[in-house]
Amino acid sequence: MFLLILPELVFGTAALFFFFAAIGKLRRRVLQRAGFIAALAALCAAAWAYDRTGMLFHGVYTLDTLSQCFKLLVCAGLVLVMWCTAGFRGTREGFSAEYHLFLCLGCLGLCCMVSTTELITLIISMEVASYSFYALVPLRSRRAEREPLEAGIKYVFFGGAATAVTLYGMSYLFGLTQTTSLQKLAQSLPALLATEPLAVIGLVLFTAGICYKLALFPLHYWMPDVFVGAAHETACVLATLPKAAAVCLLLRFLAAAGAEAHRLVLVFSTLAVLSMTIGNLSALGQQDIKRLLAYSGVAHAGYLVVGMLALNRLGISAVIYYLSGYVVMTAGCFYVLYRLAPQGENITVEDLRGLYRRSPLLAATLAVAASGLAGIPPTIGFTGKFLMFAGALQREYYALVAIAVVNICIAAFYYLRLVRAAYSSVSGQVERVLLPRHATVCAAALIAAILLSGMLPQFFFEKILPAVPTLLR
Amino acid sequence: MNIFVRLIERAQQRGSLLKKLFGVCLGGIVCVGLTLPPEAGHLPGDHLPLFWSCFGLLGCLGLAGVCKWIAGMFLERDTDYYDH
Amino acid sequence: MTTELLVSHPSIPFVVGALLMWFVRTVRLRQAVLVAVPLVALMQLSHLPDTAGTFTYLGLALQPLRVDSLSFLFLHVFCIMALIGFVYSLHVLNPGTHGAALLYVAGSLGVTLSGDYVTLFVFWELMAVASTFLIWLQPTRTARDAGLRYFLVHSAGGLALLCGIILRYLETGDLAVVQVVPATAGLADYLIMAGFMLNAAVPPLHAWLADAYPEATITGAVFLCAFTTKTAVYALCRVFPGFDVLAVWGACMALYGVCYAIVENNSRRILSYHIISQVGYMVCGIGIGTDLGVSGACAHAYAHIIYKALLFMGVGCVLEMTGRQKLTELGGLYRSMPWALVFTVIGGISISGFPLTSGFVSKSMVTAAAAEAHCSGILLLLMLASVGTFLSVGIKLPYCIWFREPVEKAPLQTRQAPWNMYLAMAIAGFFCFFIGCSPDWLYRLLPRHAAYHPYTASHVSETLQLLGFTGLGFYLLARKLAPHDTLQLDLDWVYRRAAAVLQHWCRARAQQYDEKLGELYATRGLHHFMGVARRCATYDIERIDRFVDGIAQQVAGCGERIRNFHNGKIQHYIGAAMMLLFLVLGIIVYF
Amino acid sequence: MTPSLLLQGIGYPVLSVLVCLPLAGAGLALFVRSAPAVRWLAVAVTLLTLGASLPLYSSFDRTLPGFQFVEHRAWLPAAQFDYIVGVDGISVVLVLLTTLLMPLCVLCSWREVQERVQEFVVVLLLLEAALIGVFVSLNIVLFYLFWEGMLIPLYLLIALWGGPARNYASVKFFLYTFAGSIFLLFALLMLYVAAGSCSMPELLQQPLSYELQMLVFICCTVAFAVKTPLYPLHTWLPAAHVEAPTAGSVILAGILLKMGGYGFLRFCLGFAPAATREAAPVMMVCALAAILIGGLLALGQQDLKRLVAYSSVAHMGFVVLGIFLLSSRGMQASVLQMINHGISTGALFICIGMLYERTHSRLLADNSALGALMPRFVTLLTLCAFSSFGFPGTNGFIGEFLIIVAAFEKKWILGAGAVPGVLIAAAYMLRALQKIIWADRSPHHHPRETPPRMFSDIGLREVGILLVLVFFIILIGLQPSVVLDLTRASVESLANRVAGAGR
Repeated sequence: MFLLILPELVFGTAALFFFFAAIGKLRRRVLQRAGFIAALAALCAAAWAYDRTGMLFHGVYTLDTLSQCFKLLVCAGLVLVMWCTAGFRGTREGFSAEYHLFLCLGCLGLCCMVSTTELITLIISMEVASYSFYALVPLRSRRAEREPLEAGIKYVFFGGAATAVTLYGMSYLFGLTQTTSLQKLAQSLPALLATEPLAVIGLVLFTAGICYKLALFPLHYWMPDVFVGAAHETACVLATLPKAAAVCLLLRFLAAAGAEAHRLVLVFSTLAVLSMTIGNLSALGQQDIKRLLAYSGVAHAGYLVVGMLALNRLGISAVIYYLSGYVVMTAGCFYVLYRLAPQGENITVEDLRGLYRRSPLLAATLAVAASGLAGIPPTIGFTGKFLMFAGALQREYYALVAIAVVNICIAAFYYLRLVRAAYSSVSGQVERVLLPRHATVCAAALIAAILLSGMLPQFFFEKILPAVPTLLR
Repeated sequence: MNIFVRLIERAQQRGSLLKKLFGVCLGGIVCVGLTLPPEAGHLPGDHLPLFWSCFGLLGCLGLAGVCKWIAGMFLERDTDYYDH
Repeated sequence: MTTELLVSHPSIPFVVGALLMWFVRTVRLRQAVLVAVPLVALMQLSHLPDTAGTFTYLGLALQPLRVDSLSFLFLHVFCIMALIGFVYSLHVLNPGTHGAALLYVAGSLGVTLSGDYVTLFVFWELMAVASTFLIWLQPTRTARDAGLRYFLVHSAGGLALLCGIILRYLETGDLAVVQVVPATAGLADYLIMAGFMLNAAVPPLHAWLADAYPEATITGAVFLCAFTTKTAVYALCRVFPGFDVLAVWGACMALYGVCYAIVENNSRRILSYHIISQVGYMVCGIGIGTDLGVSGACAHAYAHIIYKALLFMGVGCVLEMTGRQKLTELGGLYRSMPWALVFTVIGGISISGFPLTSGFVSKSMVTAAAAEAHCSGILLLLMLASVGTFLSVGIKLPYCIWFREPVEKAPLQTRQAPWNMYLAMAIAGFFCFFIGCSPDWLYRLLPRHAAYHPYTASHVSETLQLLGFTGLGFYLLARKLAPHDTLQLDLDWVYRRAAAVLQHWCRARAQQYDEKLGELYATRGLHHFMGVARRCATYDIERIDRFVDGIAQQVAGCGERIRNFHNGKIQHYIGAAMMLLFLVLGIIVYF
Repeated sequence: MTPSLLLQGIGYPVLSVLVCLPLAGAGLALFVRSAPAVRWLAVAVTLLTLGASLPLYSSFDRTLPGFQFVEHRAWLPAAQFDYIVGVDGISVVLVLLTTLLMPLCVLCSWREVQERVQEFVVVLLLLEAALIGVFVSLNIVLFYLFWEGMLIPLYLLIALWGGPARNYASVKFFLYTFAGSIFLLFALLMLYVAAGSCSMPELLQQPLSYELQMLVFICCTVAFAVKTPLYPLHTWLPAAHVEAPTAGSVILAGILLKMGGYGFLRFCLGFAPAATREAAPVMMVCALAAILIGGLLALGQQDLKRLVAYSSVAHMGFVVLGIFLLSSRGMQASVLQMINHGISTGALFICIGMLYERTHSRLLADNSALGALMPRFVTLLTLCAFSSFGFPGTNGFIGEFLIIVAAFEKKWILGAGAVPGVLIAAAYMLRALQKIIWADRSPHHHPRETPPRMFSDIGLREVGILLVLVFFIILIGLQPSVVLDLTRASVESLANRVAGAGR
């Protein structure tokens, strides 16, 4: 019975372990091994619990295929991130236990987020996740600079503001429907949205917290600064895992609202367009790659929303598919950054020059990941975008798709910049980047994953499709 | 020394004789032309005797004159005309 | 059928010979091939089938070999001419010249034999290209330019021909080369005629000839003067006999050429202008279209090929030895090269139609035809032309080159030309007299039977009067006729200027325009992505980095404002986020 | 499975094999370190692909208009994607052209590419796979997948092994084609959503509304016009050509441009026939502009590669003209002309590459007076140049002749407009030729006086490469039915489809 929430339990125990480990003095390597094992265990648990569904805590905690699917995604993402940034050289010496503690707590929060269907619980789990991630940001090895701390502060304040707005929106919803359970909301919302503008406002404001995690315009401001401030490892986590959970929640709410809520759709498509355009435009000029990736994350939030608005079988499954792809591709980029920066310093585009001579493998990984994000076949980036937009077109959102397509074209430029920098020749002798074996394997796995999942999507869709009907009632 | 060369040199030394010889030939041609009955004509006046002699002479002078004149008036340019 | 074609088509040995030229490395062997090829062709002529059947190719019925008396006459003279020409050029070492010449002859034979327009066109173009190389092989800049002009003019003519052929095919669905009745001639036929007339150098399409031939290689000119124009004459003779326009035109061009020849200074250009004039006689004969006229044209073509070649060979000898071809730079050569003088004079008297020479028996046929057809105007023009011919080639040319003391004293070599040149000239000279003395031998070859006897007393005396008193005229104004070293404008002025302008235009204008277009795309296109920034940034083309940065700055409007928000001030962030959120909400919910 | 799909086997799934062989080769090349070994590997793989593609020619049924050698596997049933590959008369010749040119590309860069041979080979083989894939894929998404998949390798080919200004050229190339492809992507999405299927045969059977057709046509046309390149979207081509290495130029001119023409035939004529008929005049005007202006630009050039590049603009103008005459004869001639252009322009670029290896310059001025030094080279170059400007007896003549005939049939003014193009072509080719073969000299001087230059005539390998192409130049010139028979049935059915379409 409680085995349904096995992943949560695993994370919880892992968190406890690291709590006590933080009191005692364990060596860094050991802690990292433990962390990785915990993540693997969680992954296995999620895989095991994949096709087990049920309800817990009086319907507060729904374990349907969707939540299990996203849990699997989160756990897999965590494993991938830990693998890519194995060694955590960028994090502060001596705080490994705390780092892993907060990591596990954050993931626990995320897992709860994706499976709660009750607003208050939802907010609580969101806060759990947020606070543990707040704590991760300042833990960067370069104590001399004040960026990490500043970034942490910004993250906290901005998150706080978002939460406040969320609560404000929730009060609207509660006022209108006298319920905090999502199922009940789903019955009354469509009618309300059609008649009652306040309902739209309430719902949108409530989703502010989610948009904040998703880094959707206009709640994306935190992202670049926090990324620049945080260590590569942390930034990688922040770029991937919360987004996944946020997508799940947004899907739930949009589904509850129904596709006929035109005002709501209009609001979200406006936000999507703005965040695509502004994200891409501001990414164009960036030199710092983490900043660039942050903005591209904003743009991708826009793409994902386009897919979600489709709210049909193709659209939703494509969103989940693309999301998993996004996690892999972003992890790939951060992997390259992490490997390039032994002291965890920030990398600019200029630093990439001649990368193919310093390490062909890293260059190839960057090229594949970047062209994946740019949506060039045969990567998952292309297939996912294609299916999402096809889904949106099935709802006849022509303008939306057209704008998105143009945005892809713009985005291609700055991704291409990365590839060209990596492959542009430099004169003179360069020192090669030495990769440990597990890192080499990791790179190969990333490349294979990005290409194969793009070329053979059927495997994933078989896994994903069962999750869709839970939304389309 | 080639036979023609010798011939030509000889002739050049006796320019006057050459002229006389030429005159004689012309005279012979004229006589023959006078004796022969003129053919039925195609050009106005070519039934007259010695028509073709006059035609030759005048035609030659006229042609040469006219061509030289036209060339001098309109056509002549420097040899490097097309190069710039 | 195919084998029969391959065996009996006279072009084949020439093509084979051309291939051999590329591979055979020893000079002697090459010379042997050169002599053997025309002989083989002559042997093929002796037993030539009337046709080698029709072949279907791309759904078109082709008849690559079709022989009748008309084409046989031309084949005959072409082969003899080829023999003479190759003997004349035996001493040349560059195999390229020989290869081009062989292909050139092959082309003209192919045209003469082709029974359909497609084959004709293919060989026609082959001629054009091969002859171009005959000009280019003269290693001078002027030759290169002249060759290019020559080729362009000819491809223009070829295109006119092609259009004509296509139109004709679309109209009649028939490709056979057959006579056209003037009454039924349409646009297609006149296009084809234009194509032929360009190769026949009929004014105003004649300038290429006087432009290019003087620049060709010495031996090349000998071939050129023989084949291109006469092939065109054959084609006209085959398709357009009896078109009155041709008669008038021909007579005019006969005089036109002569007039230029009289004032010209460059010896080979004088001869070129005489080609125009002589071809005028033939075109005129074709245009008159009576049996006498047409066979006169053919006979004149036959005779003219040989004596014009003889003249070019003589002048070529001089050019070979002295490297000069301007009358003003030459003179007094009779001491060093008397034999060249003799043969040139033979050519000169034959072209001016002295009795007992080939010119006499052929040219008078055309004049007689004109007389018989009661075209007094045409007759007058032709007579004047023959006066001018004798004046310029018969007397002036030999006089200026061999007798008159040179204007500027320049040392002239006294080396003798190689024996093969003299041999070739001797053969040609022999033919001039042989035809002149036994005209029936030539008349028997003629396509149409025309009872004509040149040697009547009155005709002989008329001719003698004409020529004699022309001589007198020259004697009278020998001084006035002295050549000047100048250049005579001709209609090539038009396209030479046009070409120069076009070249300049392409270099300057089109290039600039294209660059502009390129920049326009590189900048404007991307600005449209952004939808902002009118300022056209040229620097952003150089490199993608600056390029993309440039864009991002051009995007400025929003871009900058976004940056300003990212000034690191958290309160601004939150303020902006909330404001924008409510803004969007407000706008959409309440409007 | 629609009846127009014809699964007749020749023992093995030939098309998939054709796509996979180069991929496998690329994978293998990643593990080969030494340069000579990797070169030989490339030769082996490309030749193997060529061999595998021969059955296409021998056992292609020339009487059937539909698709043949079709393979149909489930790929993504969830979204009705299937993996469908197959060829009809139009694509089969292009596939054969690709497999023919590729080994030559490897051979002609034998000495030219010395650094990073391994990457070079990998990129080349990836390109081959993508190119074949574009021509054989019958699923529009698969098509787009290969279409875009080619972009990055070719971009790298120019950017890494290119000339001095390669950055500019490669980026220009990438931006142009990517912008074009985005339009294509949109068109494909529309098609997919409208028809609910990605397989071309099914799309061919579902009639689309006129408005949708127009939309699709416009989007497709932008994409393909960039690729072809059709005036006035051509400016990326000269830059890319000049900077690309020889192999890159050969692939660009020989095969890549054909994708544009192929796209026009497949998508515009196939899926939007009514719209095509509406818009044909515009396209024909653009084509004429390309023919004339491209020719003029070529006439003005000093750089050999630029010259040939602009000449390709003109030639592809002929192709587009032929396609949008919408007559069976015109289209067939266009397909033939695509093949011709692939062969002869490829040959010309290879020749220029050989010159460049010796004189290290592509300027006409630096490459003059080679007739005496390199007779073999000059002979072959002359042949290729003649076929390029359509000299009778070579392949170029047949193609241009048929297109002009078709143009005259359609409207005499079109034919009259196209004819000067041929003249200009002759002009610039001969101008270049005679500059290369002979030098400028003052009158009546003898050739010895040029300073001697120290390089050899082309060797066995190079002669071999050129002879292969020359063989096809002559073969097609004398016996065009080799190609025309293959294309006839398909082209005629396409022509009927367009003729039958109305608003």
